[in-house]
This record gives sequence, C-alpha cells and structure tokens, in this order.
Amino acid sequence: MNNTARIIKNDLSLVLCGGAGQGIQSVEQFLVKILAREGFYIYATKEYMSRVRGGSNSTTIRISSHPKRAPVARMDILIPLDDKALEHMAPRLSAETVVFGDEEAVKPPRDASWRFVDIPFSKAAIEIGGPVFANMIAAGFLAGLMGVAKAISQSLLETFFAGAGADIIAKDAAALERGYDEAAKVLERNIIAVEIDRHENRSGDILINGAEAVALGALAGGCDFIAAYPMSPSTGVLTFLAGQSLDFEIVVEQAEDEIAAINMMLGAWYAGARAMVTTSGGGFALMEEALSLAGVSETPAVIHLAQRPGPATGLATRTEQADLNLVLYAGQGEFPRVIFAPGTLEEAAALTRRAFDLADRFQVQAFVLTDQYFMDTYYTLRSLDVGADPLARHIEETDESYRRYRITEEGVSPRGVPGFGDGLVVADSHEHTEDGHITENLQVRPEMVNKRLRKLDLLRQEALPPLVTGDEGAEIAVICWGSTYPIVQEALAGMARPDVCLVSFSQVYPLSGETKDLLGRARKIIAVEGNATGQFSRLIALEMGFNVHGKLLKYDGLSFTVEEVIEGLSRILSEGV
Amino acid sequence: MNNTARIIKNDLSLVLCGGAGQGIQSVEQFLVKILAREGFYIYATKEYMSRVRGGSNSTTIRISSHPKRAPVARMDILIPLDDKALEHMAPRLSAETVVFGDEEAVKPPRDASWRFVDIPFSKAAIEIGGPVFANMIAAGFLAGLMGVAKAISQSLLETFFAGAGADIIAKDAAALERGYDEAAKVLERNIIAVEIDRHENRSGDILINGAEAVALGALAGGCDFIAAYPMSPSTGVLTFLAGQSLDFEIVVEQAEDEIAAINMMLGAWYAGARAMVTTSGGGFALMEEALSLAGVSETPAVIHLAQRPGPATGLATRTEQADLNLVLYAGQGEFPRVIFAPGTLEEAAALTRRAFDLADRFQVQAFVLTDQYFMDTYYTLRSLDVGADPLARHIEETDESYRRYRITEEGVSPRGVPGFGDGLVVADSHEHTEDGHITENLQVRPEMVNKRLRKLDLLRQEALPPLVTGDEGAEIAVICWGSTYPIVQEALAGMARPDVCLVSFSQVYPLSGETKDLLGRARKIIAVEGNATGQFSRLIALEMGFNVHGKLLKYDGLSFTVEEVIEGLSRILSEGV
Amino acid sequence: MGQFDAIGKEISWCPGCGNFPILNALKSALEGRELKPRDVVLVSGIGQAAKLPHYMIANVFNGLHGRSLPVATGIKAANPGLTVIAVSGDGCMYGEGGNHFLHAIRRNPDITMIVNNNMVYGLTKGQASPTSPLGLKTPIQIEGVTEIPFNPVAIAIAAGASFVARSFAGDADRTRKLIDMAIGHKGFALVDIFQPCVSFNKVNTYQWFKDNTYAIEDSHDAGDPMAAMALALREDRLPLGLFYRREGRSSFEETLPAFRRDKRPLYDRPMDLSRLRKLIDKKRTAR
Amino acid sequence: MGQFDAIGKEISWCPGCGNFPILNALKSALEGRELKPRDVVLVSGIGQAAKLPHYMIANVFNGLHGRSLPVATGIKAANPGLTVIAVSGDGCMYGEGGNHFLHAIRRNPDITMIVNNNMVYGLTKGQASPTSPLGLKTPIQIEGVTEIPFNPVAIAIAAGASFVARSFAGDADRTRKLIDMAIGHKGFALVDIFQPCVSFNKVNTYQWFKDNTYAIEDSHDAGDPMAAMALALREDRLPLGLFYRREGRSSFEETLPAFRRDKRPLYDRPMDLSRLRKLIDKKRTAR
Ligand SMILES: Cc1ncc(C[n+]2csc(CCOP(=O)(O)OP(=O)(O)O)c2C)c(N)n1
Ligand SMILES: Cc1ncc(C[n+]2csc(CCOP(=O)(O)OP(=O)(O)O)c2C)c(N)n1
Ligand code: SF4
Ligand code: SF4
Ligand SMILES: [Mg+2]
Ligand SMILES: [Mg+2]
Repeated sequence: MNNTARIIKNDLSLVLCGGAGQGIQSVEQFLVKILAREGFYIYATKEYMSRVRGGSNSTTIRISSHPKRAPVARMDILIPLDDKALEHMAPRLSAETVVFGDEEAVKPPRDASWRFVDIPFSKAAIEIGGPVFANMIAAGFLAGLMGVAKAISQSLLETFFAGAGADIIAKDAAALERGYDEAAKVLERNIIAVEIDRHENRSGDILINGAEAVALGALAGGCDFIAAYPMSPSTGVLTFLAGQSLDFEIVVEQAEDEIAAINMMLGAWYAGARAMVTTSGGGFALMEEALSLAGVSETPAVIHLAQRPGPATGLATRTEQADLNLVLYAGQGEFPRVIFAPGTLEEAAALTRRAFDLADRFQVQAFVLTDQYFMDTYYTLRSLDVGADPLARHIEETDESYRRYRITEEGVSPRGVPGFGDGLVVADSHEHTEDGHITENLQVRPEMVNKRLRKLDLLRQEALPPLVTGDEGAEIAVICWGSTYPIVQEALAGMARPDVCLVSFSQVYPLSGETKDLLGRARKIIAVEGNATGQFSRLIALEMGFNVHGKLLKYDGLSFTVEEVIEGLSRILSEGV
Repeated sequence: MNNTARIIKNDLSLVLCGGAGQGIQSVEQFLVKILAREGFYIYATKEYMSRVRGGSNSTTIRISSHPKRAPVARMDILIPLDDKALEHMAPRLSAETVVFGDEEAVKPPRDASWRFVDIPFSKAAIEIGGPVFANMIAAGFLAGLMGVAKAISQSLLETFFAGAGADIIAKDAAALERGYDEAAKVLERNIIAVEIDRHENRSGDILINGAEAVALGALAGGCDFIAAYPMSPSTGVLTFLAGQSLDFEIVVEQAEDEIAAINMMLGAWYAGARAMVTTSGGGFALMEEALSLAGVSETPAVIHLAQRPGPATGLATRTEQADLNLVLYAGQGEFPRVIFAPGTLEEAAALTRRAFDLADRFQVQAFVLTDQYFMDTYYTLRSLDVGADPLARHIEETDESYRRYRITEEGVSPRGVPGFGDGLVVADSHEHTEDGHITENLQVRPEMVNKRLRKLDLLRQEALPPLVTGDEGAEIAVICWGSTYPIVQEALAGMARPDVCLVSFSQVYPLSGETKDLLGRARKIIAVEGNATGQFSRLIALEMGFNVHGKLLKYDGLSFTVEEVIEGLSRILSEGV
Repeated sequence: MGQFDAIGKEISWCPGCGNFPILNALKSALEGRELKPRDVVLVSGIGQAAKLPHYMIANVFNGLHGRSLPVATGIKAANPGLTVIAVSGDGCMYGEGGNHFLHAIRRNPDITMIVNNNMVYGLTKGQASPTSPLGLKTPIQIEGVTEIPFNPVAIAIAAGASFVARSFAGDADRTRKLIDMAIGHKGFALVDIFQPCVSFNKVNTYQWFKDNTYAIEDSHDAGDPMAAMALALREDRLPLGLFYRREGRSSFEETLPAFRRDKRPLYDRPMDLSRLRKLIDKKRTAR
Repeated sequence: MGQFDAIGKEISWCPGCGNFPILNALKSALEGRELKPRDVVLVSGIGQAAKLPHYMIANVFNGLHGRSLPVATGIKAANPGLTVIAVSGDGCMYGEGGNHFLHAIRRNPDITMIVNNNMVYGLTKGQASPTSPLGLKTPIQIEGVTEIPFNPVAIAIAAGASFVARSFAGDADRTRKLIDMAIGHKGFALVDIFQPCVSFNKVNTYQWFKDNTYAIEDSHDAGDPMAAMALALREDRLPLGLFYRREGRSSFEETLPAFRRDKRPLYDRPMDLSRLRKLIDKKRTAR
C-alpha cells in the first residue's frame, strides 16, 4: 500500500460500483453534468446486470483535458457502494487505485495492495435521513475533489431534483455539503491530487449517449413513425422518441411482438411515413420474414439493431458484435441492403439520418448496427450535424398510368403512396408484374430479380469509405468496425507504432471500393472484433479478397478496454502476426 | 412439319400439360407405376402454379432403358389437355415433338412446326360419361403406345381406383380401353415408334419422390415427432409422416405457426424425442430465434427446409436454391450447425437419417436443404438404405450430480432427459453455468462460447466429402450442390469433355477438408447454382479460399434442364471461362 | 360495371368458390359508400382469400401470411384519411396471425377485418385450419381434428372488439350490408364470413351453412356484451348478423398525438430542422 | 425445507416483489401433491417472472420470451408422464406469446400455465404490458395506456379453455390452492395471478389489489361458461378463484396415436427398422 499522495494528471478514470437501485446513476448523471459544465471532457460508460434491484453494476467516468472516448481498465478512483463492489471490481483494482468507501458498508480486506480511504458515506447518510442519501454525499465528495465550486453544485442540485419535495431537496443539499466536507478533508490529508485542465469554451458541449445519438439521427432523417417491442439494449431509442412524440408529432407504437412492429413499419412506409424499428438480435430474428417482404415489395425500412451477446437470450444487458452475419444474410431469397455501424456518437446521428435517406431514395432496407456498449456510452460533443437542409421525401404524385414496379435502368421505380395522385399503389409479397400484381410469368421473374439486385450497385456507389487513422501507407493495417473504433484508436495512439495504421469501418455493407486500395497497401491485416468468429474479417475476405492475418476477438460480454487492445495487438504484432 | 414416323430409342421424354384439377396427376401416377412395373427406368417431375383449379401445369416423364434422373427441355411426346397447354409449353416445343391432343379442346395453330395428331380424348370422354374420363383415355393411349399389355393396365386400374364405385371403375375401364384403341391406330399409321429396352429384373424398383425420400430418411433416423406449419413445397414430408403416424407411432402436430412448431420440436428433443420440423424459407425465417435457442441450449434439432423462390412469398410453387445463406447464418449469436443438400433420392434418405444422428450425437442443429424441384421429382430406385442397425439414442441416465452443460474437451456434454435418472435437466436460453442456470459470470461466458464452438470441429471431422464424377485431375472443375447434381451430371456426360470433372456437394456446411485437395487440382472452377448471386460459390471462396471463375445461375423459378446446363457450360467454357 | 371492378382479370379461384360472392359483396359495399379506389387500401396476407385484392381496383398491400393486420394498422396510422380493409383467410388471420388479431382489437384502429372463413387451408391443399370442425379428416389430421375450433366471434367480444359480425358468403345481401356497416364503424370491425371451399372442405358446404345458420333476431341488443357472447357461444345453430357493437370509443389513430393538431397524413408534412436543433441545444451542458 | 427449495440461491428479484409469494405457493402446491422434482418440468420464457424456475429444484427449460407454451406442449407430448408447468409473465404469455395462448387452449395439453401478471414489463423496466390498466403512464406510453387491457380470463373462456382461475400473490393460500387444482386438472389449466411489481407498477400495488378484488362466491357454478364469462367481464371489482372448469375433455396427449398402445415416453422406445423396411417395400412397383 502506497501512502503518498496520488497525483492524477489530465486523465482521470473514476468508477462507481453498487447494486441496481442504489442510485449510482444519479451520482453519475449529476457528476457528468456538472463536470461537463466546468469545461472538462467527459466520457462515461456502464456495465450492469439484467435485474432491477441488487447485483453489481458499475459506471466508469473519464474526466480529461483532451477528448477521451474509450473505456479503460485502469481505475484511478473507485467508489464502492456496497460489500459486493470490491469483489466485482477486483480484476480492475491495481496499486494505482485509490478506493474511497464507507469501511463498514464496503468491508475492505486488510491486506489490499491498493489504498482504501474510509469515507462515512453510509453512516453520514443515515444521520442525514436514510441510506438513499449516500449517493449525493458521494456526488458532493467527487465534485469537491474535482474542485467544482460548491455554489455551482448546489444550484445544479436544485434543477436536478426539481419536482421533489422541499424536505428531500434540503436533505440532498445537506448530503452534498457533507460530501464537500469529506473531500476537503481528503485533500487536506494530501491523499490525492487531481490536475486536469479545464477549457472554459467547452462548457456548453452536447452530452448524449448512443441511444440518444441514434434517435436524434432518426429525427434528422425525418423519422415520423416508430414501432417496436421493448428489448435491451435497443429500447433507449424507443424511449427517447416516445418522449419526443408530442413535440415532433411522431407516431410511436409499442407492438405486441417484433413481427407486428416491423409489419407496422412497412405499412407506414407504404403509406408515406418515414418509419423505423429498434430491436436487438433475438427480436430481429423474428423480423426476418418481413425484411424479406420489404425486399420483394421494395418497401423502404430502417432497422436499428443494438447487439447483445447471444445465442438466444444470452447476456441481456451485455455487449457483443456478433449479429453482423445475421443482418447480412437475413430473410429468405436475395435482395440488397445497406448496413451502417457507427463508431462515434456523431456517426450514429449522421448514419441513422443517412439510413433514412438511402432507404427512401433506393427503396431498400437500411440497418444501423450498434451494441449495448455503444447505447450506454456517453460523452461530450461540440456539435451534432443534422444536415443543412431537411431531407427530401422520395415519393411522387401518381397518375392513372402509375405502375409501382416499373422496370428502370437503375432498378429504382418511382414510389407513389396511396391517396396521393390518381394512381393506384399495389405492393406485393409475391413475384409480381410492373403494376404490382401477383404473377407466375417466369419471364418476368428474372427481370424483377435483376431489377432489385441492381440497387446494390447504387448502394455500392454511395458507400462510405473506411476512415484511416495514422499513415495510409503503413505496413500493418488494423481493421475494426462499429463501436470499437475509438477504443482501438486510443490504443494505437498509445502504442506509438508508426508502422501500424487503423482502418475503421462505419459502413460495413456494401463496402466502399476504396477499401481495396486502402487495405491493398498493407502487408498484414489485423482485425479487432467483439465476437468469437471474426465475422467482419470473413466479410472482408469474401468481398475484398484480403486475408486477415491476425484477429483480436472478445466475447465475454464486455467491450474492449484500451489496455486490452494494446496488450492484444502487441502480442499479435510480437508474434509477427 | 414432318410426317414420317418418329422413332424414339431408349430415352423418351413425355409431357402432360393441363389445368389443375384436370387429372394430369392421375395419368402420371398410373403411367409411372405401370411403366416401372414393366421394367423401364422411370423419372418424373412437375411444375405447377399456385392454385387449386385451372392454370397450366405440366409433368415431364422420362422413360428410359438406362437410368435418367434429370429434366430435359426436349419433349418427344406432348399431351396437351386444354387450350392453354400449347402456349404454356411453347418454349419447349420443337420439330421433334409429336403432339397428341383433341383438336377441338386444344386448338392447335395451323402453321405449327411440330406434328399434331388429333386424338379425341375429350369427345370420347364425353361419350363414355363426362370430361373427367379424358385422363384415363390418355393413360390407356400412352400405355398402348409403350406396348404395355392391356390386361396389365386393366388390373392396375382396379387397384388404382379401389374404393371408387363400380360404375366409375367401369367407365374408367372403358376409357382405358378407348385409349388403347387410339394407340393402336396411331401405331398402325406409323406416326411414332418407341423402342426402349425393358429390364425384367428392374420390375420391383422403389418409386418415390423427394418428399418421401426425406420422410423415409427421417424414419430411418428414428424420427418420432414432427411439428410443422404447412408451407409449399415442404408440406409433403409432413403429409407423409402424418400418414404413417399410426403405424410408426409418431407424434404429428400441425402448429399454429412456425414459431410454435420449432419450439415444440425443441421441447420434444429436450424430453427425449427425435423430432423435426419441415418448412420453407419464409417459415424458417420465423424460426430463427428458436434456432438460436437450440444453439445456446444445445438442444438437438432437425430442420428440413424445402426452398422456393423468394424474397418473401415469391413464387410459392416454384424452385430455387437461394436459402443457403439464410440457413448458414440464421439466428442471433454464434453457434455451429450442419447443412446437408441431397442431390439424389438415396442421398435424401441417407442424409436425413444422418441429420438425426449428428443432431443427437453432437447436440447441434442439422439442416436438410432441398427445394421444390427435388420434392416433386420421383424416379425408380433399386434400393433405399435405412442403415443396418437402428441408430442409438444419445441420452444417458442421470444421477444427482448431473450437470447438463458440463464442459468437456470435445464440447459435447452428456445429455440427460427429464424423468430418466435422478438428475435434474436444466436447459437455458441465457448464458449459463454448467448446471444450466442463468449466470452473469463473465468468466464462464467465453468458456461456454468455446465449448459450443468446439462442436464445429467435430462436425468438420465428420463432414462428407464432395463426389467427383469424371477425372479427379481434370483441368476444370464444375461444382454444384443439392438438387442440381444429377442434372449437371447428365449434362457433362453429354458434353464429352474429359478435361472437365464434376465436384458435387451433398454436405454444404461445414465443408470436408478433402474439398481443398479436390478443387486444388483444378485450374478453373465453374459453379452451377439455382440462384442469382452464387451463394455456394461465395461459401467455397470463403471457406476454402478458391475463386470461382465462372457461374451458371438460374432463378426463373424452374430447375435447370440438361440442355440448359450443356448450353450454359459450353458458353462459359468457350469464353475461356 | 363499378369502379372497383377489375375487368378481364383472370381469377385463380376454383369455380364455385365462396370467395367470388365475397369479392362481389365487398365491391358493392364500397360502391355503395361512394368511395374512390384511390382512397381505399386493401391489405391481405397469403392464401386463397388473400388473393382477393388482386381481383379489384384499389390500392393494395398484399403482404405475408398472417400479417395483414399490423400492416393495415401501420397504413392507417400513417394516413388516417384512407379507408383500410384487411381481408384474408381463416388460417391467415386466426392461425399464423392470431396474436395480431388479439392485439389489433385492443388497439382499435379504424380498419375493417374481413375473414373469408372456409374452415380449411385452401391454398396449401386442405389441412385443418383453426376454425375446422371437430372430426374433419385431412391429410394431416388423419383421424380428424381434435382441437377445439377457434371461435373468432366469441374471442373478439371477450377481447373487447368494438364491432363484431358474422355472415355467410351464400347470403350476398347480408354480407354486403355487414361489410358496409363495418366500414362505417369507427374503430376495429370484424366481419367473419363463412365461405364454402368446394375443393377441400366437403363438410361445410353451401348447403351445410344454409342448414346450420340463422339470422340473429331483431330483438338482439348488439350493445350488450353478455347477450352477444351468448349468441357467440351457440353451437347448435350458428347465428349470422351483428353480434356486438360499441360506439364512442376512440380509434387508435385518434389517440395518437401526431394527428392532434395536424390532420394531414404523415407524407404531407414538411420536416422542421429548427425544432430538432432546439432539442439538441437542450442537451448542452452550459449553465 | 421442501424438496423443491433451492437453498442458498441468490434471487435477483426486488425485495417485496410479488414473485416471491408465487414461488412459495408453487413450491408448496408441488410438495402437497407429493411430486418429485425429477418428474416435474418447469418451462418459462423471458422476464422477471420467467426466472422463477431457476429458484427452485426441478427440471427446467427456460426458453425464449413468449414461447414457453409450445415448448411445454412438446415436452408433454414426448413424455406424458411428466408434470409440466409453464410459468412466465404477462408480457411473455399474452404479448409476445399471445398466439400460443390461444392455440394451446384449443389443443388442451395437460399442462398448467401460471402467469405472474404484474400488468407491466418488469425486466425491461416499466413499459406497458397487454394487461396494463388504461391510463397507466410509462416511459413509452407517455400519455397513458390507451389500448384496452387484455382480459386473459375472458379470452380463455371464450377460447374454450378447460380450467380458468385467477389469484392474487398477496393471497398465499388461494394461490397455492388454485395452483394445486390446476395441476390436478386433466387438460390445459390457466392460473392468472395478480402480482404486484414494486418497482414499476405504482398503480396496481398490494393495496390496490386488496381493494379491487374479491373471492368468487361459493354459489358460482364453475361448470357454466356464461356465468364464468359474466364474472370475467366484471370491471368494477375483480373476482378471484375458479371461474370455469370443464372436465372430461381428452387432453392433447390422449388424442395422440403415439400413446394409444404404448404408454412409454418416446425416449424409452426402441427403433424398429423392419417396420420401415416393410414400408419401403410397399413403395416397390412389382406386380
Ligand atoms: C410464414 C408462412 N407460412 C406458411 C405459408 C403457407 N401458406 C400459404 S396460404 C396458407 C394457408 C391458407 O389458409 P387460409 O389462410 O385459411 O386461406 P385459404 O387459402 O383457405 O383462403 C399457408 C399455410 C406461408 N405462405 N407463409
Ligand atoms: C423476442 C424478445 N423480445 C423482447 C425481449 C425483451 N424482453 C425481455 S423480458 C420482456 C418483458 C417482460 O415482461 P413480462 O413478461 O410481463 O415479465 P416481467 O418482467 O414483468 O415479470 C421483454 C420485452 C426478449 N427477451 N425477447
Ligand atoms: S381451394 Fe377452396 S378456397 Fe381455394 S379457390 Fe378453391 S374453393 Fe376457393
Ligand atoms: S421489477 Fe417488479 S416484477 Fe421485477 S423483480 Fe422488481 S418488483 Fe418484481
Ligand atoms: Mg381458409
Ligand atoms: Mg409483467
């Protein structure tokens, strides 16, 4: 145990751990808000069990003077809130960690290799009015440690608890105060010193999580209809849009099951809405037949799928990237689709918007593939681009000669909607004639198949290229997709290997033609993926003809940490790939 | 038009065409039975519309002195039964075709390039007692043409219509007789001569279609439970097993939907049954979540999927091979599976049996992937192997220490069933501990993932290699899978290209290691597939690293014909691939 | 020749099929209501009955087996001005689609659900359907149906449907009239129509339906759920007519905030980016 | 300490959750029937209620959200000697699983269906379930539920269920007794149990259920479907007890030819290849 002051410079990793219902989330939200206002860069993510009370959940908050957007294993400060927290966090505890906790509640071991500092969170809470106030003591304590002026915290407290009774607010204020007092003592005792530059002009950043970013992107895409069946970790998008349904006049419907949800969405698009569903792998598996219906009937569709570990129910509140194949090959028969996998919150908004646009323009099914880690991660952003102009609606007024599936060179037929014009809009699940009626004419069949498949070429032309971090001509290319992007990026930054560049994909299908050039330059390709079989590596091999020489895979239900990626890549690199 | 006698030697292609409800099927069944008894090799296949009455359907029967197991475009004889038949068959009519029909009913054009011979099927039927008897006149006519002794036809007639009223039987007999008379006249007029060697010892061959072959294979696999929801073209398997349910004591249940069907199957396997479902692409799409449940809970499953053209409803009664990807990647999350795609009826039986065996031994999900063409095709077989010994049931009596998911080196845990022994059998859809209980222990997670994935190695070791027809060392390898095998085989036999061999796959996943050697020898690979995107070619590229240089694809709803394959391969070969 | 008539269309039903008179009844009900084909959307699933929309002039969404109701709901919620009619078979609506039936009733969108109930799976050639009578032998139910027939009328009433009626295809006038009333009803309206299948159901023939049905007495109070239920549970003879109607309940679309201030269909609304920018600004952490 | 008690198991329900008394009632009903854990299979879906089997000693199949009934049916049909109990939440059984509910009733397998009905989606944190009361506000139903609550008891009776009961988790004795009767009933038996969710349903609390339920009078004739229906449709106060029971109907397994001559479970039967060879010989075309 090390008793000299621990000095933390410019990048603090702070962890709160306790049971569901213990109020970690309030501490987190309070802190994150106030620290963002102070001008720090803030990043937070959490991991939690599939239960409503108890268990062990944790939140990791990074407070930094430069943007950090990835989870680290390292804990500079840990606040355990109950007696299971230390065991739960054991794999991440190190000699560097300073643990602040209520000795009686937390029961730290005597022989720990890390420093434990007794702060009477629980005892003091009971004095104030009950155990529930422990979390505001912790909030005050941490705000104090970070040097936030007490008055600022107090004023946030009032807006934070607006609506609560005066008595509750008074007690929370007392708890906050008490936290500040404890912080002052700790600072006095020179146990820890936190030195992180503030950026005055950053106060005013946008603070959102992945679910909000997708939902805001949907609004930017003109979403006016969402049907869904709740399923972790995808429900946040539904909840957010439900919350906006009055202001934005969105039709929000919780369906009886996923099959109903997607069929409602298709009905809505058919009638001219811009609709989406949000689900996870198991829910999406149920939607596949209707995806195929969207394919044959050329009904646009936007599907947000937040991945979690499978098979089946798997780990309901954990993360994984193992539903890429599911989405790539979903639905009987053959038809094109487009799949985005945002790596950053900015991308999540922009790509969800783009999903609406492509679905509408090409009458295809567009996926936004995220995961639990991404949904539950938030950080500060300077701005969020929602497009300069509203997206056009790609429908046209019909006349009597209208034929829904007119064969055109590029494969897209003008889309009419019922009631808009004199034409009739006939959409069909069977193979059909140009006017949408069921046919068994076997000459028409291949023409219609080809028409539908031609749209894949259009999607290919519009495909977004991967992003390169580092030297484009580097010998070794590390590839990743979706939510792992900022994690691998920070890891590579930490590794200082000029011979390695990162090629990260936020569009995973169809792949941009530029991929070939970008990866063609590398002598070796290493993939980082959150699954057990390297699904994206296989796609790269299949679509681009490149072999992936090394794979860093993770499938224990947690996202990668920066340290894990550094360690894993170093190992692979040292093995000469 | 050619008026000299048309002489058909050893390989006759006979086509019947008419509306649904016109009794083509009776003629076909009658003829096929009687001709098989006569010692001919018989092959028959049909194409039909998705309706119960009317439309235009046709059956092609090949009668030969050597085994033929593939459809030909060529029609030596066409019997049109209504005025739409000639138009329907127009693409296959040629100067070689002799058309026998009732001039008034069929309305042949005056300027046809083929020979039309007026046979008063309809008129004579009305004289006998009504239009329904036309089909028995046609049957008698054809039996007469083929030189079947009248007495033999008459005796079959009685067993064929056993149960019908005496009056009906008498009229059918008269119709048969009338057909023989007409045949005698035609032979007298020297319009046609059919010279096909009979093989006395072949009389007694087994005559079954694809649906029956799968169902018999299921029985050979010990199937004692089937749950299904009707869906063309997969229903034949359900119907056959339902017909046997009393004799074989099979639980047969028509479920309310496909989701119920597969969940019932899983319940049944859990309790110790050997169960299956039968469905088509759209029905299977609905089953995917439960497939994933089977994967995580390591519940065996046998799934027969008869493909039809998609997307969605597509062409309900037509054929395609476009659900390979669907099956390969079905279900959220990652877990192994095995996929068979029989090319012959013998293989259908053997591989369905094998599907039960592997599902049971390795607690995996085994697929038998067929298609409408295969289901509706029948021919004569000398024998059908159902195994020398009954398959063992891979369950064990449990004791109190029993843990359903005990981690073993090879990945397979001993399987107990409830009520058999003192142990408790706990199956779970979540990630679980060895004893089957829900867990959020993130150390257990990867162990269980790895355990499940290890079973893929076992499946790989047991994988059946592809079959090679022709010279193993040939420069050019043509590859095909599933039902196309006999078609491509006959085509290649007709092409006389010693530099080309056929490598046909009846197991499509996982691929046998021998594939690499077999395909490695070829300079060029050409694939023949019944889909638009070359799904199997992509799998070969992905799994084996071979490029497929040329593809012959068909997706108009019909199976390939021998002529089409010859023409297509010749074109590809002449283009230097 | 009405505006909903598709002239010269080849119809693939069997001659004598009970679907023909239902098609006619639907067309004449629509004519009678003076609707235009462009304002009507017919939604169907898969089956013989589900082909019906292809034989009319109207907007059509012919979707998946069992899934017509959610599609119809989505259409209605995106454009409440359309007249939306879901029409399909008994297997489609009560078998594969049973869950949507239950929940569409709860949701109460202003759509009409027409079920051509032939008590058999027609298109797939004669397997039992949920409404098949006990004992019906089929190639799958070789010893006859043993599962209790699905009683759509009773279940709809129990589930709280706001309009529940039953007709018989052989009774053209009643069928037209009930369809007309159902379209006129605000909210979810079920019209279950006995439909002889001449090819696969040799038990429930035209004659059988004539012999086993009767018109609900004028004295029946369609506002009384228990009276409606008593009729619905009758098994000796099957009542035809309006079993139950409850007026005044808000339709699904009426409960949607999206149409509270603005009655335009969703496709006809401009996108407002400034509203979105304001929302994003609310996510700023500035003091 | 009974044989069904899992000692030392960590239970992940919230303190005070209505699932605890239901777990106890089920265990004591099983003890009371002198069943052995090895002969009992608990089948569940996904949700808070669906975790229940993990907290007992018995055979367990914890499957997918909404799909416990078909799994239970498959188990029972493969081994009719097992006591099969499906237990899950209201969302699982009546939402995602609604179609199986309807058709399991028609099929009538001898299984017990227990629904821990908390009128909310617990595990996914508080969205409305099919049984949520009108007006309940949730993060999704922000203006309150507008869809008519699903009435499982009325629908089960309308669908022809052979045993329909309702209890309240706060009434331990009744719950145990009704579960016991349901297990004893030959055929499909529904026990819907009002279960307070202390975390997400602040309307339907223990107190609310106490105030709004009452025990069905002894005078009620549970053999009379119309009387049962009248109780089921009551909305002012919700009756608890046995609504309806019909005895004497064959269970699904009893109708299966597979068990007519041979009572052994399927796993215990040898395979007979000679029978198959004979069948194949029938397909020979020899004269
Ligand atoms: C998911 C799915 N399952 C099965 C089918 C096959 N199928 C088509 S129609 C039909 C049943 C038709 O019965 P019904 O709905 O009563 O209509 P009918 O033909 O009797 O009018 C079935 C099972 C399908 N198309 N899709
Ligand atoms: C196919 C599928 N859709 C959605 C979910 C997510 N999910 C899990 S539990 C649940 C609802 C739980 O509600 P209920 O069945 O009433 O059980 P409770 O938690 O209230 O006991 C949902 C929607 C899932 N696991 N699977
Ligand atoms: S099979 Fe039956 S329902 Fe279908 S068209 Fe023929 S008569 Fe009508
Ligand atoms: S959330 Fe509700 S149902 Fe779930 S455990 Fe807590 S109290 Fe029980
Ligand atoms: Mg029907
Ligand atoms: Mg619930």
